[in-house]
Amino acid sequence: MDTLLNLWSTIESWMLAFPVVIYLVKIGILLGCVFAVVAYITLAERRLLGFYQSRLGPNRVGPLGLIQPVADGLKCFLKEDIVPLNSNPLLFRLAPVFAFFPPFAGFAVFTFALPWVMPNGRTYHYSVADVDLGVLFIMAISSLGIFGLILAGWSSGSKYPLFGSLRSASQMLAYEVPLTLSVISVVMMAGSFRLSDIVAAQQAYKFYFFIPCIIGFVVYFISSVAEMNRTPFDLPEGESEIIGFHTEYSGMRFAFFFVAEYANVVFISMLAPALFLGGYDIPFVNDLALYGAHPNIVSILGVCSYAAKSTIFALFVIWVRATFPRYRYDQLLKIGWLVLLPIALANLFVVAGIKLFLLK
Amino acid sequence: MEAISKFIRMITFPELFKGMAVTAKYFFQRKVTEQYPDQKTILPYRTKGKLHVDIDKCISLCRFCEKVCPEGCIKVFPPPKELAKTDKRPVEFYINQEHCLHCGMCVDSCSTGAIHHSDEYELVVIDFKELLGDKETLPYDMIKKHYRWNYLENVPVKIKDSPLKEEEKSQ
Amino acid sequence: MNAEKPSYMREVLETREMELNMGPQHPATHGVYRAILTLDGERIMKLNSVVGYLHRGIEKWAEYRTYQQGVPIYDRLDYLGAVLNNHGIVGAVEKLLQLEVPRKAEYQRVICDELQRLASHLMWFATHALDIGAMSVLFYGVREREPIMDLFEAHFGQRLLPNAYPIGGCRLDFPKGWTEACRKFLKALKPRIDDYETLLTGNRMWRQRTIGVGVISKEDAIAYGLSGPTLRGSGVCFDVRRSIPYSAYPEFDFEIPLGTNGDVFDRYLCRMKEMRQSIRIIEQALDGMPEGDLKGKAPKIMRAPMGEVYFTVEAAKGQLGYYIVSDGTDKPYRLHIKSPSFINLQGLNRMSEGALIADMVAIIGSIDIVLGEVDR
Amino acid sequence: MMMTVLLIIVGALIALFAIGVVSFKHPVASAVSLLVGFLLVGVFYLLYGAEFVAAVQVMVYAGGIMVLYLMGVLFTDNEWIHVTRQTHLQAWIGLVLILAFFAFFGHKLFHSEYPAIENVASQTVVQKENKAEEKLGYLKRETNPRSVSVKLFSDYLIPFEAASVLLTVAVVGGIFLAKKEV
Repeated sequence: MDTLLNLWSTIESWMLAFPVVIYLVKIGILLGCVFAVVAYITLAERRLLGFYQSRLGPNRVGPLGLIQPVADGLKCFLKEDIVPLNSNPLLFRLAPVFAFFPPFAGFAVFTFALPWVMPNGRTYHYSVADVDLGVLFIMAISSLGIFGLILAGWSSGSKYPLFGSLRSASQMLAYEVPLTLSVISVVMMAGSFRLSDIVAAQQAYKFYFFIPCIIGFVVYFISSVAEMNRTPFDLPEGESEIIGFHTEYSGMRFAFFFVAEYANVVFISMLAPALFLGGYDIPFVNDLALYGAHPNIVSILGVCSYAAKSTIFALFVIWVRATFPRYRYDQLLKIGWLVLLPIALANLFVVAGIKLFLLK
Repeated sequence: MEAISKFIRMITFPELFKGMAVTAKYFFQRKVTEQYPDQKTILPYRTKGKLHVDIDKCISLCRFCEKVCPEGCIKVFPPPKELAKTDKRPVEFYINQEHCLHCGMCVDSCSTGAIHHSDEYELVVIDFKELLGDKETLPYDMIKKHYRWNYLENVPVKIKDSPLKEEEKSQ
Repeated sequence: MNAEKPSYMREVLETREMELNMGPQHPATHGVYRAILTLDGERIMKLNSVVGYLHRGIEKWAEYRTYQQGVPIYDRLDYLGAVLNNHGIVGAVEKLLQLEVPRKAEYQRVICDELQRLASHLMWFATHALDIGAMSVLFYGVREREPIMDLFEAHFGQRLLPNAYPIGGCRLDFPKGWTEACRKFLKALKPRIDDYETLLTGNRMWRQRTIGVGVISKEDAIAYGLSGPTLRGSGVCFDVRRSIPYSAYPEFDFEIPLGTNGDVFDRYLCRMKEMRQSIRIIEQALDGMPEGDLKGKAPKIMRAPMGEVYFTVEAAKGQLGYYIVSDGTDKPYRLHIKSPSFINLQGLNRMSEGALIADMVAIIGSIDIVLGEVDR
Repeated sequence: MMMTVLLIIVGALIALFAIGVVSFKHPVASAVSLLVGFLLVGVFYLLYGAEFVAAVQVMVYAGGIMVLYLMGVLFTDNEWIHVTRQTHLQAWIGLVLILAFFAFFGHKLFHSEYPAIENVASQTVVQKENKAEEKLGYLKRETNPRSVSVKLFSDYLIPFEAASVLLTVAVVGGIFLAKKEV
């Protein structure tokens, strides 16, 4: 044990000499975890959809189909990479990258639990960069996700992807606004853009923000489903109508879009608990540390609670996908601009009233 | 009043939650997937599988099966006339199983019951020539290899003592 | 103010129409149907149908086969309603040869026909819902269809294309236990249909996607010669089972569901109600199954008298007719098939005027075409 | 030192992409290089510690306005691009003016002092005692958006409101123009 601690302290002193190393290690761990979660959420969705549809879903590769994501990845990797003659080759190759990076970059500002305390008293945070502008950063980054879709659709040189990208661009523009407004209501309650501050505020107020911002939460859910391009708003890739912006893509490039889409799902369903459901706060137990629990136990439980909340959110999204038909293009835009936007604005006023008159 | 209840219904999505309850109900019910190569389907007695011919029963001269086949995939070569008086069995009997529609009209038309469907339904082959049945490959040993399955009672029944068999003979 | 744009705007802001090929490999066209759409944005200005990608020359083929030989082939027209096709050709030949069909065989035919109609409607329901995006419904529909296929396999020996009836009657009686299995299935199906109605009929997304979409008026529907649920959705009460009765249908008590507006939703409701009526008919037929002979007195070699004959049945998609001209040999001189899908497809032009691409998908789903039948 | 190097690199890249915007033949290529330019301007702000402005820059310009530009460009007729020339005779005069401009700013750049650039990421949330006041302690901390908003709603209130009026006027004008019949 002592030798281990000694080893750790040498590593630590070495790392403190080069602080960049800590960041790199954290980024590596974070990306690894995110990739694993993204890979397995594809499997989880396929199997759960199977259960909803009274079939079994993919269960042949490995026990319970657990190696299925690996097989999928391998398949995509081995497929031929086709660049259509009619396309714009540079943008065609660039578009998946544009689509790929925003959801992954967004994970950087999450805080997954209270800090871990080492025996020598040094603390380590469960975040890569818990910046002051976390929420704003997330909004900025996620608004960049559109470009991948637009460029993919246009550069394919084909009509179906063009329709897909036209639809997805106007859809994402329409739903970005209510999404941001509903998030702003939470920011208003907390008084900070930093995600860990928002969680701390929920702990301090002793209620989660979905209670005062219930309208905002519903708006957030609906518009995030639309942002994720999932049923009932899965028009950009409505497979029975226009197939989508990635019609012409194959092999690894298609896999990029696929992974980006599911990374988006993971991203949004991890953002929701932090904003509305108390993040790493353990429900019903307001403060474990008050009962004398070790801070490390608190932080481990916090990670579990965070994971459970975001899993429930993701499961709900899958359940919605299993049940509903798809909206039409014009109806979708109508809902975005004429229904959700006024509701989100009204919610802003309601939350401001609550904050002004009820919490002071 | 009605307008209010309509408005409440509009903002609380009751019908959407009802739909979700339906899918949730099926989530917990038994799944219907049959995992094919591990878990083979229980076939009913009347399944029309690959055609088989009991060459000994065939009287070959009528050639009803050949005439009635819509795809023309059966070819019967009866023996020469002087031989046919003693031994009516065909000299050669070809069935192109690749073209067979499994319509069962040859079985209907056969007066001696020489041609019949088996329960072999896995007709995937690498070389299509494997599906060209001739006198050597068409006969099939029912008792040795295959069981008939009584679908409706879900009990495996050997062909010899199948109740359905007797019932059908009487018809 | 003058509605005309100023000249510089006309030059700059000129928009062009776009041509989009929907099909022949498009998933929502239910096969190899191709529609050339002229689009303004996403709105359809003009629709040009191209059929024939699945043309197999069945009508010509029939002239080279005897009446008996031909029977299993017509299963392949509408491969989702094979038994109904079979009933059509068998009925036409029986009418030509003036054969008497035993009453028990007629009852058996009614049962199998209605089961097939259920299967076809379930498949329509599954794919139509999938077109509009309800994914689970596809699997529910196919799941409900599976017991019907099993019943067919137990009775006919084949699942999809069973070659159901020989000319002149039926082959074999139902196997032991079949009737009970059929009743059990029907009993289980009724609450399931209720479930699907909760899943879709009341759902606001479904209603918004279907109500007022693909409207075709009563007069237009008659003028285009539509039939089946596509016609009845517009409120025209025409059902071959009632209007030109055949087989044992006059003996049963059933309703003909009608729509009012003639939109996608009405056609959907019509088919859903028709499924319940089919269950009703099957139950009546199972209860009143007469005793007697099954096989009619059909000659082994059928030489038809000279003349012509037209026989129609109510197939799952609409009125299916067989027109046979006989020159006195055992082969038809000419055989023409009035296939409901092909004629219903004509209505698509009128229904999709000014619709969006997404509506187009819903409309194609609602008229329930099978390309094997369209192209023959 | 390192910051200066980064600033110079980012500035050079911004200039490069800005030149790309006007010199690419294909409008989509121009739009994409404008997009990258906007993103780099965001990085520029970030390097100066103006995180709020950087985020708003990326969100509004890159995420919002560029999407509209791109959509506009993508759905117009692109057949004429083969015959367009992006240079003309005045280019030489423009080049001279640009050089003069750069010379002026370069002179300014190397002969003036800049405020020290602070480290951006600060991680100061440390869990001490779990009382509500402690948890809401961040409300007293000086942060980037807070200082921006304080400035905006005290010193610069009148320009801010004037801008909002201007935007309202623009919105009304847009609606007026887009309306089919007046």
